[in-house]
Amino acid sequence: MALLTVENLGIGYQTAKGLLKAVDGVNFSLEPGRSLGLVGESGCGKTTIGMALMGLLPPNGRITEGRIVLDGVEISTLPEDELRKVRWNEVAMIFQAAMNALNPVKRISAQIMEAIQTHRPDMDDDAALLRVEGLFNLVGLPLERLHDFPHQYSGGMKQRAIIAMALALNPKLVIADEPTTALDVIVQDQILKETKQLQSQFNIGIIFISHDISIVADVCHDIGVMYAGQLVESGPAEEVFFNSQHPYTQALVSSFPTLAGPKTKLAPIPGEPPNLTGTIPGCRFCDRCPKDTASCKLDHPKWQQVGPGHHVLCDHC
Amino acid sequence: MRKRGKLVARHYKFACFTCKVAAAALLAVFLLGLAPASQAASNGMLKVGVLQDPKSLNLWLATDAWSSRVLGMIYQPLFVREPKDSKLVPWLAAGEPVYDPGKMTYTLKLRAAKWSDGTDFTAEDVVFTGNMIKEFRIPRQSSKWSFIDKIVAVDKHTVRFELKRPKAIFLTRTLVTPIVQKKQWAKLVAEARKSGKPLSALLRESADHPVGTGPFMLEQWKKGVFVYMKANPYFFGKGQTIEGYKMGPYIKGIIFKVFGTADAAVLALRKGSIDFYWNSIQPGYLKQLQDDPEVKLFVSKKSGLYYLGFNLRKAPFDDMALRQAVATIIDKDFIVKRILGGYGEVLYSVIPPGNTFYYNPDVPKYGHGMSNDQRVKKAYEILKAAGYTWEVPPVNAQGQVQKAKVIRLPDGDPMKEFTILTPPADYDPHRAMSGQLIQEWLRAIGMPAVSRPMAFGALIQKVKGQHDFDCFILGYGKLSLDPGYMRSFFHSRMNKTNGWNMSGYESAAYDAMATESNNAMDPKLRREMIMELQNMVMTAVPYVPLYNPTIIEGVRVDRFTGWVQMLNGIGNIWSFCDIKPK
Amino acid sequence: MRKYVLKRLAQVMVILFCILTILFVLFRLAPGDPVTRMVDPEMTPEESQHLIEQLGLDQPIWKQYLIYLKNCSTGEFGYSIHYGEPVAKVIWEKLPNTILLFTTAVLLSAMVGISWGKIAAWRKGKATDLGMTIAALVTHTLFLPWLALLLVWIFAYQLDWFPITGMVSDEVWLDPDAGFFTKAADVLYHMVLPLTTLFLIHFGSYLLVMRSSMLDTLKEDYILLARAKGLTERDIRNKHAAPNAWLPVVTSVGLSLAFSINGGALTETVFSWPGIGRELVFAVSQNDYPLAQASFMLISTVVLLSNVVVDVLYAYLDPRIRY
Amino acid sequence: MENKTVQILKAKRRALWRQRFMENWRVFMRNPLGRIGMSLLVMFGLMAVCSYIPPMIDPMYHPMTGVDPKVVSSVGPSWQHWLGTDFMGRDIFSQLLAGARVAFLVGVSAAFMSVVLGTAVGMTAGYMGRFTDTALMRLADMIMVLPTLLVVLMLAALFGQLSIWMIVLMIALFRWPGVSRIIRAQTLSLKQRPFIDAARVSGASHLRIIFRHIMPNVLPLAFLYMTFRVTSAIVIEAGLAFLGFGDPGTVSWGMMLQWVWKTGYMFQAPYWLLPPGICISLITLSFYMLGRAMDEVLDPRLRDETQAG
Repeated sequence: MALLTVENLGIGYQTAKGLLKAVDGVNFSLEPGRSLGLVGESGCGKTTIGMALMGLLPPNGRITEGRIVLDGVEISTLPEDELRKVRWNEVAMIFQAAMNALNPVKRISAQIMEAIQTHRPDMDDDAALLRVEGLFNLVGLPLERLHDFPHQYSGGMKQRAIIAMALALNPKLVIADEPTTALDVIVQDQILKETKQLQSQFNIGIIFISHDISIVADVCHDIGVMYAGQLVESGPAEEVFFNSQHPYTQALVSSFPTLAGPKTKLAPIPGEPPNLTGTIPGCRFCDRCPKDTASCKLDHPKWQQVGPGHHVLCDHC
Repeated sequence: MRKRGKLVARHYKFACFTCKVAAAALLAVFLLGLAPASQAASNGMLKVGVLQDPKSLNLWLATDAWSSRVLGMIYQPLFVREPKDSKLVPWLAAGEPVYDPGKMTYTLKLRAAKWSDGTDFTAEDVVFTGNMIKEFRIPRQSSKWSFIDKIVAVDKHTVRFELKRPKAIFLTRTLVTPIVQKKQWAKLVAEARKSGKPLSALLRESADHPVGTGPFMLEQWKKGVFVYMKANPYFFGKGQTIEGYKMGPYIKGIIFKVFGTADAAVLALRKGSIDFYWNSIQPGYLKQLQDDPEVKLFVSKKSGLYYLGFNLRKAPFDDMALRQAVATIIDKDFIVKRILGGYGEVLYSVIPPGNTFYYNPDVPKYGHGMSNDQRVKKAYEILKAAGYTWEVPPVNAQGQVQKAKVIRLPDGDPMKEFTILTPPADYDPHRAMSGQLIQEWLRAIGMPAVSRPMAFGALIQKVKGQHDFDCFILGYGKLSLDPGYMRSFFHSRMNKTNGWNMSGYESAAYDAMATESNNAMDPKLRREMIMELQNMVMTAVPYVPLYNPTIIEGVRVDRFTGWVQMLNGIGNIWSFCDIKPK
Repeated sequence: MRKYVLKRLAQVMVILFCILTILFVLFRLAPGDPVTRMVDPEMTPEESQHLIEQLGLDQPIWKQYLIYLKNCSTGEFGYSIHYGEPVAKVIWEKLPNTILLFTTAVLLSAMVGISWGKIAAWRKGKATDLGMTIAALVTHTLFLPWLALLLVWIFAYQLDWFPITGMVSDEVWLDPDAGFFTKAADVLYHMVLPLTTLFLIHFGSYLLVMRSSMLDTLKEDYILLARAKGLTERDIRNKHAAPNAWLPVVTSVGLSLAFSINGGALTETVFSWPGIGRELVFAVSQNDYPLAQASFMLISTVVLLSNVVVDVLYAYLDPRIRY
Repeated sequence: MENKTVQILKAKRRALWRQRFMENWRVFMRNPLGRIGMSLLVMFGLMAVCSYIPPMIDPMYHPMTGVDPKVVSSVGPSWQHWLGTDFMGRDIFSQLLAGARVAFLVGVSAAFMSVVLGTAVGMTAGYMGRFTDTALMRLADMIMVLPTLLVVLMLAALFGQLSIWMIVLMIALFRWPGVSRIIRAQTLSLKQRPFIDAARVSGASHLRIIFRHIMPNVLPLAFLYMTFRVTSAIVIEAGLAFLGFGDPGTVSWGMMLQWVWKTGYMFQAPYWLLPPGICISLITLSFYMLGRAMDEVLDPRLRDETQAG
C-alpha cells in the first residue's frame, strides 16, 4: 500500500481578484521509504502541495477538489484536532528558509523538545533531552551546542537542527521544502548526502521540493515536474532527468549547470507562467513552448506514457 | 480555523475573567477604604479644608497664607484686632501700653499666660523675640523693630520698650508681632549664630514642634494630608471674657485637611467631610452652595488693594493728564461685575473703604457712574485739553464715539506701544483678565496698549528692581489696617531700586506730610493727614485703584455654631476660640 | 553585559551634566536677574540684600557654576524658596508617591495592552480586533486632563464612588487602630481614578504596537514551523509569537516614557496626587526655581535610567543581543 | 527643438507624478481611517475658518474680550449662545471656533518646524556620517528622552509667560529627534544605492546630492511624520494651557479647560467642560488616523496586507 496518495488535488487561494488555482488536478503517490522530488519554478504550486500535505494552508487557501490519503487516512478532510496529531508525528517538514524557521528567542534544545513533548505528553524533560541528544548525534551536531540559540549556529548547523527536529518523532513522511537553497555548495552537498542516508536508514518517505532539478535528480527516486499548478512530467529520476520529454522539463534541465553531465550551454526559459486566476483552456505552457501548435491553445493536453513509469502531460511527445 | 476561533474565545474569556477579578478587587478596596472613613466620625473636632500644606512651621520663614493659618493658632501677639471695628485690643498684653513722651518709652503689662509646654510666659520671652528680630534682621519683621533702641524686662510681667524716635507703627505693627518662647528658640539662635550665615541658618531651622501660647497646639502633621491640632490646656484665654467674647476653645481640636484643588474642597464641604473651607470661594461654586441647606455662606469685606500703576519716570506716563484719562477710561464696575463675579467693591482711593477710620470718601473719583461713551468722551476731553491729537479721534465731530486711531503726544510724536504687566493667569486670573480688558479700553481711545502677563518674580524684578516697565497691575490681598504704607508707597525716598515707590511719584509736599503722619502719635491728627495724602495721590494718580474683592467663605451649619465675622472673613482667632459644637 | 551597563550609565551622567549646564546657562540668560528667582519678592530692600549675601548669590559667575555643579553632584539643590527646606528633602518625600502611581499605571496598561494586542492581532479583521483597535485609538488620543476631569465629574462628583483628590484620607491616618492593610487599602482607594486615567491613556498605545508587531511576527517561518510541529494555537500564540512580538513593544515603552511622564504630571496635578510632577508644576507657578530645577533633574534622571533599564531588559529578552 | 523635448519630458514627468498622486490618493481614501480622519479635519478646518465670523456679527462674540451685557456668569446653551457662556459672559461657541484656529496654527507650524529641523539634521547626520553623525545623534538621544511638556514648563519658570509663538518654537525645538532618526536611517540606506554613487562620480556637489537626490526620497516620510508631530504639538500646547502656562492672549481649547477647572464651574457646566475636551481629543484622533492611513500609502507592504485581509 502506498504511504501517500494524492488524487486529483486542486487548491485555490481566495484573493481580491478572484479564486487563484495554485494547484490543479495533481495526482501522485509515494511508497514507504521512497522519495519524490517536486520541481518547478517559484509559484508553480509545489510549496502549496507541501503545505496541503501538512494541512497548513494559509487562511485564504483551501482544497477545492481531490483528496490526500496518508497511510490510509484521508487528511484533506480531517478536523483540526486530528490533523494536529498527524502533524510531525507522521508528517514532518524541513522548511524552505531554514534560517528563519527557528524561533530566535528559544534555545534549539527547547524547540526540538517541544516538538517531542507535544506529541508524547508522557515523556518527561530528561527523556526528551536524551532523545534530542540522540538526534544531534544522528545529524552530526556537537552536543555542547545543544542549548545554544539559533543565531549562534551557522547556516549548515541550523539546517541540521531542522533535520534533527524533523526526525524527532520518527515520521513516516518528511516534506523537505528547498532544504538547502540558502547554503553554500559544499554544505549543501554534505547535507543532501546525509539526508539520503538517513532516509534509507529509517525508511522514511520524502517529498523533496526544489527548483533545482539536478539536485532532485541526485537525491530522489522519482521526480515530478510541475508547471503552473499542474504536474507536467513524472517518472523515475534518471528517466526524467536524462530523457526528459516535456519541453518545460527540457528547458528546466538545460537551465541548470550539472556537475556530472555533459557541458552544454545554459538556456534560460523565455516568458512567464500564465495567470492562474480564471480558467485556462489549453496547455499552460504553450505561450513559452517551442513546439507550440494551434491545437495546444484550445485543448487540454493528455497524459502520455513515454517510458516505464514515465508520464508526460503533452500532446506532442 | 473554526478551532482557532474557539481557542481565542477561550483566551478572551480568560481576559474577561481577569478583568472581573480586578474589578472585584477594586470594589473590595473601595469598601475597605470606606469602612474606616465612616467609623472615625470625629467628635468635637473641627475639620477645616485648606488648599495647601503650611510651607513651613518655622514662624520666620512661613509667610504664606497657609502656614499662618496653622501658626496663627499657636503663636500669639501682644495685641490683636477685635471683630467689630477692627480696633487693636490687648491679647497677650494685660492692658494698653503706657507712653512716657519724655523718655520715649512704652511700658506694657503682660497677662499671666502659659506656654503650651506648661511653662510661664514672661517679659523675658518678649525681650528675646524683639532682640532676635533685630539681631538677625528677620525679613518682614525687622523694619517694625529697628526703631526700638532697647527692650527691657522690668519684672516678670512688665516689659519696657525704649524707642529711638516716635513711630506710629509701634502700636499698630510692632505690637502685633507674634511672640516666641525663649526656651525653645534660644537653642536655635545659638546654633544659627555659629554658622557663617546666621539669618539663612535661622530660617532653615525646621522648628517642627512649635510651642506657643495660642488656643491650639500642633499634634501631628502628615504632609499633604492633614495638620492635626489639639486644644491647648494652658491657653490663657480659656474661660475669660475678652471684648465680650467668652473664650473657649470649646472644641477638642482642629484638623486642617489639605485638598490641593478648590473643587475637591468645595465638594468635601458639601459632603460634610469638612466643616469650614478656609479660603475664598470662586463665584463658580456659589450656586450649588447656595442651594445647599446644610451650608452657610459668609460674605466678608477684605482689606485689599488691587491697582494699575504707571511708571512716572518716563513719557508719556509722566503726564498727569494722561494718567487721569486712563483712570477715567477704566470701567471698574465692569471688572468687579464680570471678573470678580460681583464679589468685590470698586476702589477709588488707595485706602479701601473697609478701613473706615482712615478711608477718605471724597477723593476724585474718575469715571464714577459713567457709561462707556461718557467715559470715552471725558477721557477725550482731558487728553485734548492737555494737547493730545489723533489721526482719528475717539469722538467725531457729531459728538459720537468712534474707534480712534493713532494718538499723538503733545509734542506731535505718535504714542509708542506700551505694555501693561500683570501676574500670570494661574497666579491670579483676575489681574490677568483685568489687564486684557484695560488693554482693549485703552485701544478704544487710540492708545497702543499691550497687556502682558509675566511670571510673578520676573514682574516684581522689572517693576521694583529695575524700574523697567510702562504700567503694571499688582495688589495686596491683606493690606495692613495701619496706613503706614502711604509713606512707603509714594515717598520719594522709597523711589529707588527695590524700593516700595514703584511708580516713582515724587512730591516734596507729600514727602513731608507722609513722614509727619508716620511719626504722629495722635490718631486724630494722623487721620487728617492720611486723608489729605489720599487726596494728593488720587489727584496725581500714580496708581489707579481698581478693586477690592470680598471674601466668600462657606461653613456647614450641622455641627458647629458661633462663627465670628470680621474684616478678612470668619477665619480668625475669635471664631476658633468661640465656636461651639451643636 | 556589565561593561555595556556601565557605558550606558556613563552616557546618562554625561547627558545629565549637559542638562545641568544648559539649565545653568538658561538661568543666567533669562530676563530679570537670578537673585529675584532665589529670593522672596515681597521683602524690603535691606532684607533682601541681606539674604542675597547670605545665600552667596553675589559671587562671580564661574564660581557660582562650580558651586552649582558641586551642589548638584551631591544631590544638594539648595533650599526651596517656598518651603524653606532643602529641596532634596521636599523631593524625596514625593518620589515614592510618583513611582507608586506611575509604575503601577505603566505596568498595568502594558500588561493589558499587550495581552489585548495579542488577541487583536490573532483575530485580525474580526469584530474583536476592530472593537479593540478602535477603543485603543480613541482612548489613546483622548486629552488626558480632560479625561481626568471627566472621571472626577462622573465617578467622584455624580456617583460619589471615589475621592476627588489626594492620596490618603485623614480619618484613616488619625485612626490609631488602622493597621498597615487599612492604610494600604486607603491609598489604593485614592489611586483608582488617577490610575484609571493613566491606564486608559496608555494601554491603547501598547495595544496598537503589540498588535502590529504581532502581525509581523505571525508572518515569520517559525510560526509556520510551530504549527507544523502540531502545537496548539494557544501555544503558538503564547510561546512562539508573543515572546518575539514583545521586543518592539519593550522598545516603544522606553521611547514613550518621556511622553508618559508628561501625562503623569498632568494627572498628578488634576488629582492633587503628591508626586514630583505636581511638585514641578507647583514650583513653576510659585516661582520656586530651585525646587523646579531639582524636580526636573530628578524626572530626567528617572527617565534616563528607565531607558537604560529598558535596554538591558531588551537584551535580556532577545538572546540575539549580547553586549 | 531640444527645448520641446525637454518640455515633453517635463509634461510626461508631471503626468506620471499626477498619476502616482492619484493612485496614492485612491489608496488613501480607500482606507476607512483615512476617510474618517480627513472628514474630521475638514470639519475642524471649517471651524477655524468660521472663527472669523462671530466677532464680525457682534463684538459680543469676540472670544477673548466680547461679553454678553445681559449675562454676568456662566449660563447654559441658549439661542444667543449655542454652547452657553463662560464665567464672565463670553460665548463658548465662539471660543471653541477660535480654539480650532489656534490648534491648527500651533499644530501645523510646530510640526512643520520640527519636521524641517529633524529632516535637516537627519539628512546631515546620515549623509556626513562619522563624527557629525555621532554628535548629532547623541544630541537627538538626549533631547528625545526629555518630557517636552515639562521642559517647556521649566522654560516658563525661567522666562516667565511664554507667547504662543515661543511655545510653538519650543515644541519644535524639542520634538525633532524622532523625525531625524527615521530620516537618518532612510538617508543611510539611500546612500548605499547606486544612483547616489553615480551622481557623486559624475561630479555632483554634496548639496546637490542632498537636495536633488536624497531629499525627494525622504520627503514623503518626513511628511508622514509631520502628521504625528501635529498631534503631539497640539496636545503639548493644550496641556501647557491647561496647567496655566499658555499664552493668556490666546483662546485655545486647553485654556478653556483651564478656565472651567479653575473658576469652579466644572461640576455644573458640562456645556462648558465637554466641548473643548472633545475637540482636542477628536483633532488628535483625526491627525492620528490620517497618519496611519498615510503610513499605508507610503508603505506598500502594509497596503498589500490590507488588500488580502
